[in-house]
Amino acid sequence: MMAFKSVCRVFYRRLVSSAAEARIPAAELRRLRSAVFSREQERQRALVTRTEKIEVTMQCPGLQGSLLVMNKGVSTPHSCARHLTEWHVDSSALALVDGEPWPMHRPLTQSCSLTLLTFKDQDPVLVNQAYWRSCAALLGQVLENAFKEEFTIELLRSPELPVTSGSFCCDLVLDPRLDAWTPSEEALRSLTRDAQQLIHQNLPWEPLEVLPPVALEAFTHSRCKQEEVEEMVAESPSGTVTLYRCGDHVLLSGGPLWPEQGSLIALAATGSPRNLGEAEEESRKAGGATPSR
Amino acid sequence: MALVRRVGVALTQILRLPQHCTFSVSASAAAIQKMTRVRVVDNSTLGTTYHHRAPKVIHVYNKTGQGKVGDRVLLAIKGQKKKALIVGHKMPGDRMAPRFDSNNVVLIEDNGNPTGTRIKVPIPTHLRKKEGEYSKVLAIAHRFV
Amino acid sequence: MAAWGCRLLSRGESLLRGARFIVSRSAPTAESSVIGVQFVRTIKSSTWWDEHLSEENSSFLRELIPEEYNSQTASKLNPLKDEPWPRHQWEKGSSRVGLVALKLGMMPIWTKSAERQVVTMLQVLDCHVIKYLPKEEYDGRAPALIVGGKNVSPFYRSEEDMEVFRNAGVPPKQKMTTFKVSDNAILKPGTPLYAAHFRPGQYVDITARTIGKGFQGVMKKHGFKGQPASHGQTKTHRRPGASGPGGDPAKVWKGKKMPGRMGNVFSTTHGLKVWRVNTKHNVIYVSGSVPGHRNCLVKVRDTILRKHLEAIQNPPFPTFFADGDEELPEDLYDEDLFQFGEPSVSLA
Amino acid sequence: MAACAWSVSTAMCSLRASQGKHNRFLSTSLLRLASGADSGQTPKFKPPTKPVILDKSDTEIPVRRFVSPEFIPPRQRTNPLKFALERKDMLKRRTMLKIPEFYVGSILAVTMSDPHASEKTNRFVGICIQRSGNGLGATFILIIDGQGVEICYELYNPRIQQVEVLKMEKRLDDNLLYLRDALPEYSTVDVNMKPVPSSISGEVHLNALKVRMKPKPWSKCWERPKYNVQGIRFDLRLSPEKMEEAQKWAQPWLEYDMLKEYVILSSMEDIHWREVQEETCK
Amino acid sequence: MRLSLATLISHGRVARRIGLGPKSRIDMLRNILTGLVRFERIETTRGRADEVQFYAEKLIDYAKKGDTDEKAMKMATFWLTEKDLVPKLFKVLAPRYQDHQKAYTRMARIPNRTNLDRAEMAVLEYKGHPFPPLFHPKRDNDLTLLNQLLKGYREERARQTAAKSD
Repeated sequence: MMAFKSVCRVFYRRLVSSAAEARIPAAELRRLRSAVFSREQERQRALVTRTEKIEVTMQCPGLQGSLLVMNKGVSTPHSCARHLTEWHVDSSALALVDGEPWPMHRPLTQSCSLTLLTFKDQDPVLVNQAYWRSCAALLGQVLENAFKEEFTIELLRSPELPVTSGSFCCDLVLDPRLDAWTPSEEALRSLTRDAQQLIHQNLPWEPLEVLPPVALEAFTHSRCKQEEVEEMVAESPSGTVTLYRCGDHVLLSGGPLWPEQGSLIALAATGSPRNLGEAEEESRKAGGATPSR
Repeated sequence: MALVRRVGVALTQILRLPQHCTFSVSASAAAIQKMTRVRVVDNSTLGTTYHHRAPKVIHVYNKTGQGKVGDRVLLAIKGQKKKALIVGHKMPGDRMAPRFDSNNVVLIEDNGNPTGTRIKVPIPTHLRKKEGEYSKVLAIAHRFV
Repeated sequence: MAAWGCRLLSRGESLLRGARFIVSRSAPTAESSVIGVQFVRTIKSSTWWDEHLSEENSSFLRELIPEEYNSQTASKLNPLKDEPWPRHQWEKGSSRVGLVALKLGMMPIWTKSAERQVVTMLQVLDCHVIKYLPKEEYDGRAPALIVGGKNVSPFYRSEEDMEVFRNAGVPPKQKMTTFKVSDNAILKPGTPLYAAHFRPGQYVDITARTIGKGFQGVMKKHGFKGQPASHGQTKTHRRPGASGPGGDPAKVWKGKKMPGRMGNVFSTTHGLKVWRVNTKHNVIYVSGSVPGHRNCLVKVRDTILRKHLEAIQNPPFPTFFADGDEELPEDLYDEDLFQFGEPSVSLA
Repeated sequence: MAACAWSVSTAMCSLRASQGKHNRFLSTSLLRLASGADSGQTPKFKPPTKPVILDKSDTEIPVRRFVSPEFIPPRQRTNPLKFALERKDMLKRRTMLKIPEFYVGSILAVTMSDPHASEKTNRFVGICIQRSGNGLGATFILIIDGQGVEICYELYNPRIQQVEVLKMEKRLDDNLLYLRDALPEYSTVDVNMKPVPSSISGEVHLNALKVRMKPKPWSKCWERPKYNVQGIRFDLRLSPEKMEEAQKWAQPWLEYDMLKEYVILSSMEDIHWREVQEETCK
Repeated sequence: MRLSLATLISHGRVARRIGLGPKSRIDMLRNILTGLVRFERIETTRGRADEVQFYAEKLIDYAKKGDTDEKAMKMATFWLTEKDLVPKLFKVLAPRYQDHQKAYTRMARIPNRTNLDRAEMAVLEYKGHPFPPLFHPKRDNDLTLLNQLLKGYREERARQTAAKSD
């Protein structure tokens, strides 16, 4: 489909690199962040020592008032769906816990009412937004892995664009040596290929709610990310941030993502400069992405 | 007297009418080949005088046996064997080239000179490709299409 | 003047290289991504500039040259892990890849001498290189490229097929063909191929599956003469007649032409001339008829006929790249071809 | 004075451009007028508006719309791109060669270059008996009698140098191939015929001529319902019994079989009409 | 392109051979079409329903030209064997589909016939009839992702064309 353009904005912002900041290879960085994530996940799991039961009231059409008795801190909306039917497992993209959007794989913490949202709902706006965010996150992951080891890449916070704009964005800070580099057709093709292969791997996005120090530890080597964590902490009422991990790529997200990457199909990146009214110098990657559900 | 004149007029009309087609020539799909009835279009005495048997092709001098414009044929005409040159046929040829309503030939001698002195009908211009061989035939033609 | 500029530049580059060398020597462990000012000593090793240029000009050049250098290198730089494959030059005897094209139909064209020619229009539709087979995997003698044309639905495809397409990063294709190429003509999987790969004046061979005619007798299938219509024939008019000698061999030779299924087999027509190429719609106009029905996918490649090989002079090699330097007009014509915008021909 | 002469001459030009056939007479009179203005020393106001008004009244009548039949794509499963590309070439050719509107039954004169003809061009005058083919392969056949000669012309062949319509009219049938079997007087045309003027608006003149045929055999059985020939006087050649017999081949239901219809949408015609107009106006 | 017979039929290139010949085929279709116009929903074999569907649509196309149109009247009188239906066609059905461009009929498959043979059966109906519906059509709402993306594209195209025409 011609119109769906994913946009990746590449900021040519020169990083004032301090001499103290030793450059760490990207693979090492990824491993480090993943390790912090795993450690925190282990810690949080260890906190649940005794199974407590909570009552989950289903609000889906056709399931009104059904009551599920689940385990506190262990059960996720996904496990609720597994108690229902295969259709629910396959088609649910997002959960609504007490009216709040909730990732499918995040454990429930108290008795609540649960709505499973699908792509074909009466009002799929939330799901669409989550899908668009997931696409941007995937593009970021592709871009982070695509560059050679000697170039440093910093992902920034992805701006949220409306679905009707037909494009999603992914900001990143490029190595200053790449100031004059513009992605060629071939480079865009290889990005597309990487994205398709990543989609085929069908990795889940594991959510984890952490306190700011942990997030800051994970992003020790990136000042942009640390700033971003601080911003997000200031925004969120609970004072926590949500980290997502996909493979060994750890990212921050402003909202819930879809459960798996496999549900995106056919994401393609092609270069087409388009002005959305922002003054910054940017190059864009346009592509198509359609959901499988 | 008047009756005689009227009959005469009718007769001349009848005689003039079949000038276009004195007899039924062969069907248009077929090229000129052996046993094709043809029409002699020059003013040689052999071709113009009436005979009860129409002139027929009894041989085509080329390798395919299918005569086209510019090919030589052997005619059986009035009990004689006579060479002739095809100057038009019913079979459609190339586009942008004329197609005629009858299979027209011009009687020629063995050396390529025409027997008659005038050709009554139009001649296709692409016969001029063979100008060297049949320049005398082309010289007695007075209309080209 | 130009030579002068070049010389200046080359001097500047050597200067810059020297400077960078010093940088890396002074800070070998932590290479800064910026040419860090604090590491660079002001070196006065080159005296040429001091001699011949004013101070302002030399400082200006000092600023200008890194920029130039940067733009020259960066434009050719590929920061992605996925490196582009090297492109080689055309040599005599190298064989290029071909295309998969869709047969649109036929139309007439005229040459400058107003001769009518019939051409077949072939549209190159979503044609991509799918896979590269090295020598060892193919036949041990030459490498091969698998090329696919016309995008189709990804459903109803086996997982193995999808794997191939995923590795190339292209949607699944309806038709895939293999082209034997020379070592210098290999292309990276995922490269799109365009109609401008072929140029007017050259000759191509076209392979496709012929139209199936069903079960046919020998007269239609092999052009046998049949038997006479009359003269005492009984039930024998279109039959093959004798099928072989009796007596000594007392058998029918293998390969005897018999009635059977006609058509629906692959056949190749050799040496069709390319008259015209439309680069906007990717349409190739080749002379004469091409096997296969309308809207079928055919395989087009450079001809193997020796007498037409000279016509292939310096073609786009290894293929035509849309982002290359070459700007093509919408229509490429053979020089003998009458273009419809010209006035009528007058033949002398 | 000079301005006045200029205005007269421009008016003349506009007249000449728009008036087509009748311009000769009017323009000469105007020329005389203009010369008179030159010689006469009194620069009185000349009303150049009069011919302009005439022009306006001419242009106000809607021009007859005619889309050449080869622009209509045939009913088949070919990629429309093929026809679009072909139409583009046809329009390009039409910028160089003016192909006028003509119908089967019109009398045409075609000039084509011919390497074998004297003067290297060949002019042929005849009745158009058939238009066939679509796209660049469009053909029409002219027939002339005396010695029956017909030529099948390719409309877009670069050898064609000029196509003029000597007499614009339609006949009762869309295909006049039966003129081959008709008496020669019906297909005989005067070679030195002067063009008959016809208006570019309103309906085309219909010539309801019925021809008399030569005796049978004919090239086709024209009396059969398949051909649906209107323009032959069958009563002169065939007995009522024969005509009755020909009805054995009738298939009256075919007329009502909507599956067989190929509806050429008026929108399709509109598009082609606009295409041609745009291209010729360029 | 050479198509199989099934594809040819589905593309309307050839007609099924029904009845005892071409004339018989048209007569049979006439009878079925007359029944369809009278009852607005009929049950027949699948092949016949498929053939009649085309003619039923075309007949409405003609009817929309109005009863003053000569060709339309000729077609109506030929295809409706019971002449009292001609006014119904022009006065009831044609106004009903005034806003529609095509697809005036609907065909649905039903279980095979069991009493006579195992022929495949179908229901053919004119849309907008007073009977209870055969099935409820389902359509995604316009907030789904694809619809939203297409909406965005549509608006952008509209803006582009507006900018171009200015």
